[in-house]
Amino acid sequence: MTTTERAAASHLLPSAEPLALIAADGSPVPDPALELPDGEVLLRLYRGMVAGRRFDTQATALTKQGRLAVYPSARGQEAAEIGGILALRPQDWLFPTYRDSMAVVARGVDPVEVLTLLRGDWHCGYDPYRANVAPQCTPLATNTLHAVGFAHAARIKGEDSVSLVLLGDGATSEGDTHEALNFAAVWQAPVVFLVQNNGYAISVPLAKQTAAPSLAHKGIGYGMPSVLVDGNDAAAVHAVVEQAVARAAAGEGPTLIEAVTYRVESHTNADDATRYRDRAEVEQWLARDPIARLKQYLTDRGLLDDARQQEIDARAEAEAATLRERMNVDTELDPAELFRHVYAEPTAALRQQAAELTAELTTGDQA
Amino acid sequence: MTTTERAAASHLLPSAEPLALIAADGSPVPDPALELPDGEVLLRLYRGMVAGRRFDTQATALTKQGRLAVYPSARGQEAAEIGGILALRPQDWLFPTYRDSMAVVARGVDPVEVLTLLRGDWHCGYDPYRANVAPQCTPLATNTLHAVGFAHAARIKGEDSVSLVLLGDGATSEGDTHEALNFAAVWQAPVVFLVQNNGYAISVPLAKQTAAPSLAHKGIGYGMPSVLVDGNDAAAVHAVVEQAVARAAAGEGPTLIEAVTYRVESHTNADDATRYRDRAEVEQWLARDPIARLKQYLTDRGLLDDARQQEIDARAEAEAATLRERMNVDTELDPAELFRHVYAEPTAALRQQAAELTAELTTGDQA
Amino acid sequence: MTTFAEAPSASDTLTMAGALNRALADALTEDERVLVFGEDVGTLGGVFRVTDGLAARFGEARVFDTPLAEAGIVGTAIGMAMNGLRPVVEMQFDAFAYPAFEQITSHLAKLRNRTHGRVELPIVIRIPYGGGIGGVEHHCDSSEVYYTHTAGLRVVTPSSPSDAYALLRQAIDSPDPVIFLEPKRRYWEKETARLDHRGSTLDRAEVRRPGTDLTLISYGGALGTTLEAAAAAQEEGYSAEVIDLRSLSPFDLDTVAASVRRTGRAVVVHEASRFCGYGAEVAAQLSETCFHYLEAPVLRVAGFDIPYPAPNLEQHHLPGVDRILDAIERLQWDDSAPAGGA
Amino acid sequence: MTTFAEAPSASDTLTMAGALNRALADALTEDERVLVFGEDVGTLGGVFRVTDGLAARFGEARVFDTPLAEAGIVGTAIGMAMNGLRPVVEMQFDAFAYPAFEQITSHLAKLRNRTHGRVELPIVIRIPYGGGIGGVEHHCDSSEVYYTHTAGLRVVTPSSPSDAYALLRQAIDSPDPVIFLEPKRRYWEKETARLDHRGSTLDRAEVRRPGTDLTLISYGGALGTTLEAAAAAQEEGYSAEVIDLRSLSPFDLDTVAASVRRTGRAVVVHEASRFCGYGAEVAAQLSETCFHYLEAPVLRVAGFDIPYPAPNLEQHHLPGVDRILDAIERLQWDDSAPAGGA
Ligand SMILES: Cc1ncc(C[n+]2csc(CCOP(=O)(O)OP(=O)(O)O)c2C)c(N)n1
Ligand SMILES: Cc1ncc(C[n+]2csc(CCOP(=O)(O)OP(=O)(O)O)c2C)c(N)n1
Ligand SMILES: [Mg+2]
Ligand SMILES: [Mg+2]
Repeated sequence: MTTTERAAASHLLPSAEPLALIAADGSPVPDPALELPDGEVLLRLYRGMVAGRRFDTQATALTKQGRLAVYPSARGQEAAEIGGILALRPQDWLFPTYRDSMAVVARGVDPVEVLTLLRGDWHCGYDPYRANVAPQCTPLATNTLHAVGFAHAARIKGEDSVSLVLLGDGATSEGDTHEALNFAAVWQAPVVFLVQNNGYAISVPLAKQTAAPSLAHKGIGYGMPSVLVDGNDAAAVHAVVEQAVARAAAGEGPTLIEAVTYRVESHTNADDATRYRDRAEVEQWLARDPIARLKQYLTDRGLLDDARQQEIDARAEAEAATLRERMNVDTELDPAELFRHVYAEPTAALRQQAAELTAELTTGDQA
Repeated sequence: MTTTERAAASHLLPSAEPLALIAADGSPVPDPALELPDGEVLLRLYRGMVAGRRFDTQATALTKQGRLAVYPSARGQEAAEIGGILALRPQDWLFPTYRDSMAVVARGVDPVEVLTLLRGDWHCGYDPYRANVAPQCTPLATNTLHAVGFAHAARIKGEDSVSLVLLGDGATSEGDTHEALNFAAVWQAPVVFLVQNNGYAISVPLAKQTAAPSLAHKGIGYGMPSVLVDGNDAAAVHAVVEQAVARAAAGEGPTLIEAVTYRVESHTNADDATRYRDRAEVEQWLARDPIARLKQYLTDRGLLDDARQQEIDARAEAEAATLRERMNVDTELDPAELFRHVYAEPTAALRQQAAELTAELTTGDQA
Repeated sequence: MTTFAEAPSASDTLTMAGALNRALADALTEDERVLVFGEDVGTLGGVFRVTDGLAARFGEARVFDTPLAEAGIVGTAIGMAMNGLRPVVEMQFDAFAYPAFEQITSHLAKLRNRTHGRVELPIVIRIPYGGGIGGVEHHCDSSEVYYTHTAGLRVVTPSSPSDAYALLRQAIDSPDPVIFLEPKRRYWEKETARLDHRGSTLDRAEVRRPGTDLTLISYGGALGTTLEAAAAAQEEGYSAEVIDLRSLSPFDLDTVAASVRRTGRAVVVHEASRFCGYGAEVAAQLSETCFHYLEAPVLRVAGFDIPYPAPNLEQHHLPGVDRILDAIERLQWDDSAPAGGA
Repeated sequence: MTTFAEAPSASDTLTMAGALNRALADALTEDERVLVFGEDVGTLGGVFRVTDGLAARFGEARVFDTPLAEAGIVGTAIGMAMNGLRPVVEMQFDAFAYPAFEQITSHLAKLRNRTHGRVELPIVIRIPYGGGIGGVEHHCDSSEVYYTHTAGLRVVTPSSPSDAYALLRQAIDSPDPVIFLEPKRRYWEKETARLDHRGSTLDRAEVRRPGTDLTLISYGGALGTTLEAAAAAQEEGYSAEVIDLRSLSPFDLDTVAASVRRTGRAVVVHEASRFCGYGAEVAAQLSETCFHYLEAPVLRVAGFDIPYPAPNLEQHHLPGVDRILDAIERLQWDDSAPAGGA
């Protein structure tokens, strides 16, 4: 086999090192094929990440106060969470996982509605059609197929809409991810796969998850271009996702993106990460903080000053305060809801069961 | 990204064109990395393919005589079917599909036992532990995982045994294939995946199955070396599988091999391939016949003369005649068997159901 | 997007496969949102020819082959339905729907409920099911209970060409996801079929033969056998009412209980294994709601509790006329002899 | 390969999670063929800590984390068992076993039968199941019927630490594949547990409380609630016998029917949805085999026919003591008042 032959398909391969536009120390990294987002976008990214982290901290605090049953933090992943979302156009769709509450909020969904699931009041608390966000998905990798189907339908209907699906490094091992990548490539569906490789699937490190040079190397096996990007560089994530969305919208098919990042907290508040990883590893990644990095860059260029920073912090703080307050209000749940949405019309059996429950609750009240 | 960086992982990529050692016209093709099997092996391959095809023709004839319920022919795939099997050592294991009866027979299993399934007498008719052959597998791709588990167990037990699993181009789309490739690579299990890409999954052509440059390009996404081989060149298939088995046995992990071949017949005798493909396409592939190719090579080199050919044909013919005769003998089935192997010991309910059936059959006899 | 074409109301001599094909064609004609896809359903027209000619007639964008992956088929159908389409997908055989089990139970069945009714999934999953055609292993499962036990799914199964047409049209029109089980051993039986779905409903059982002494309850592939058994029972003096459930979920208790209260005796007949089979639910509900009307326990005639057997043994597994007649004999007639009693 | 270590027979104050951990440790000690693997079962020790410490004690070759793929876990376990090992694998939660459904139904359940008994698959699939722990969606399914309806599988579920130990040891020793359902809401209840599995059997129900007026039949997570209900019923004058099924497949009809023939009344209690739930089979078998002994229909107290609800609504779904007492009241006592009757 000649080098030329091998090269034939190698445009589908990712770079060996993750693409970055801003280095960990805040200095710019020129890239021939990738344009640095303009100052306004960078500021939106920064604002989004600060608000995202504040939301995340607040949610974690709410678990301690018993106001949330459980919360999977995305701290440290803000560049991937926000960078991807802000690259979407209004008509595009997001297919998030349980970890991506921050992204869903950034997409414009009411945070209280977002937290309905983790608060335990219902499953999906928001209307997916309002901000074009599918329900947050717990069964791993299953959302990748929904995204592909949704995107393919958009194409059939002649609508200009791209689907962005989020998944974790662990989820790439599931059969559904494989089927989704394959369907997407065969159909040339307008879908973008954004893998947040945060190093762990609960306690299982990447090395036990795959032996591949990178997760992005999976793309070529589907005939899909793939990109390896520094997942702590919001500018790079944004640029890469924007390019992929543009490709998809232009009918050029799907893209697989791996964003290399790190889950700074435990898997959820119920998990204890010290059981399976060293503090030293966490420290290393804290030094690569996505917010500090972009802050440095913006400050160096005079795009961010103290006043602006204060305004950004204050707004994030105010949002968090509102969230806290609203989450402290007890919701009233109607048990009859249990039976209302199983089918378009409740069946006879469900009507009877609903009546039984009502009777039970009425008797209970009297007792 | 530099070319050097890209090259870092590219040793895992297959060649752009399928490897071949003997061209379609029977002339040798030198390959720097692959050794042509010696004359004795080539003759064994030839003999095996002739016998395999004769078996295949006989099985198809048996469907017409109502002696087999159904038969999926492997005609045209003899180089892949036989080339792979003859590269195995006695202690290795084979994990075949419904299409690979020919390979199972070549591995030494009694052909009548092999055809038990397709004759409708029972499911797997042979003892898997006698010739180290797992039951032929119908649910697509599920056998890939069994092969990986089996191979990993061999390693845990410290046994020198490699598993070879056969699957089709269609089966590569199933989630199980993905999970198997991934588990194998992470565990560095001694397993070889041999994909027989025969162009179709029933009626669905490869182009609707994948957009990849080749199926072998999937390997790199698991960190697994992969090989693209001419599936109509028994010498090349043998050499490639032998190399992969040696690698696996040496603890160097799994290999993904794609053998490009063609399903000359319909999917099974119940299918009608004229509904979805042109005769012209079939003709093209008939001209690349794997048996004619090796015959030409052997004859040109004086390794095969008329006498030897007659002996080979006569033996294949005799085997087919024996098979025909034995398949014409009606088997006697014991309905009580239905209940015997569901659990190690039949449950009380099964004992009762067996008794009911016996009573029914006894009454029926008296009526 | 819906096109309001003329409603078809032909009558024709048709097989069930033919009736299903007509139902798909009519649905594709009347509603642009309807799509048909799966393995080999395009150019080939399906391994049972149920989608024969549809790709040519409606184009590759609406009737097409997918890569070979069942979770992929159901999972992408869910995405398409979220985006306003109405996919009708095929699982090639019963046991080959199992790779899609997670998508079916965790998403298809639950998404409406999870979203408080905001996301609707009007998807039909067609599954040729059951035995009796000499199929080899994994091609003959009666998998209905896996679906009927899953809240949020509708599960229906026709027993005749006319009903196949009506049920499939209604399934496609339904706002709920429907598991559409096609009894493959009835695919080729002919009937002068009325192709009309307006008069019928998706979730009612139907009395296929009136009777007074006992009620036989069945569905799908076993219904024909049950009707034969009823005819044979008549010869022996038992007047058997035969009910075709059609809808397995929801279960039409009203129709069935009304009959059993009249007859006082009931036998449920199905191919699926008995243990935790569908008949258990029917028996449990009838025992509970008709307790004081029952002259004998509700009996079940079902497949044995074994993996589906190889072709040459399947006749022993499938409930046949004799086994149904035996069950009828066991309905404790001694105390209250029927009309022409035993 | 088996090492014959001393059999453990300690008694200790233990949780069910602790008892299961001990069972795994003892099995790993006694039989070198035993392996434990799954998602997060290695270093972390499982999300419920059932495998805590095992990787450190027995080494990464025998207790290890896999890539995140359930079909992969079960499928490779099948291959390992074919090669003479005895895998004990974990599905992290009930609904996350669904991706493995094809491997379970089409291979795990059938391979012995398919090969005429030549291939044995002594595999245990541990599945933490059911609700009551405030888990969010997909973490609370009671999926037992999907397995009990599948011939070839054994399905068991313990209700106490002692029984968890005994059942798991027996499951690991069994030559058949066993679906081992762990009622996660009972994981942390303590008991002075006897760790011994010699006296017990894998497939027998046990009477947990003797009684004379009626029989309550339950298993797994609902058993504790059922015992509470029996105690409360006693106050109201009903003497309820409580049977813990332990083995759901096979079903120990003998033990249950013997009780019901004595008491004449029965209620089945489980968390799973009622429709085609396990209780249907129990009710159907009791109605058939105890017809002339029954003073009232066999009643079912079960989860509603809905997807498992969100945490803050689950108390309405789960059968509680009151709902069981209500069912007892409905057992038609008027004609034959019980001892201290209603
Ligand atoms: C099908 C399935 N199996 C198992 C789980 C349990 N589970 C929840 S999160 C998780 C780890 C996921 O890791 P990854 O995909 O890397 O995402 P991350 O949590 O790191 O964002 C597991 C095993 C699940 N939700 N779904
Ligand atoms: C899980 C599953 N889905 C569907 C089928 C039905 N089926 C049998 S063979 C086949 C095509 C397989 O194509 P390929 O893998 O290329 O193998 P080939 O038949 O060409 O050898 C299909 C769809 C099956 N056996 N298993
Ligand atoms: Mg992760
Ligand atoms: Mg093929």
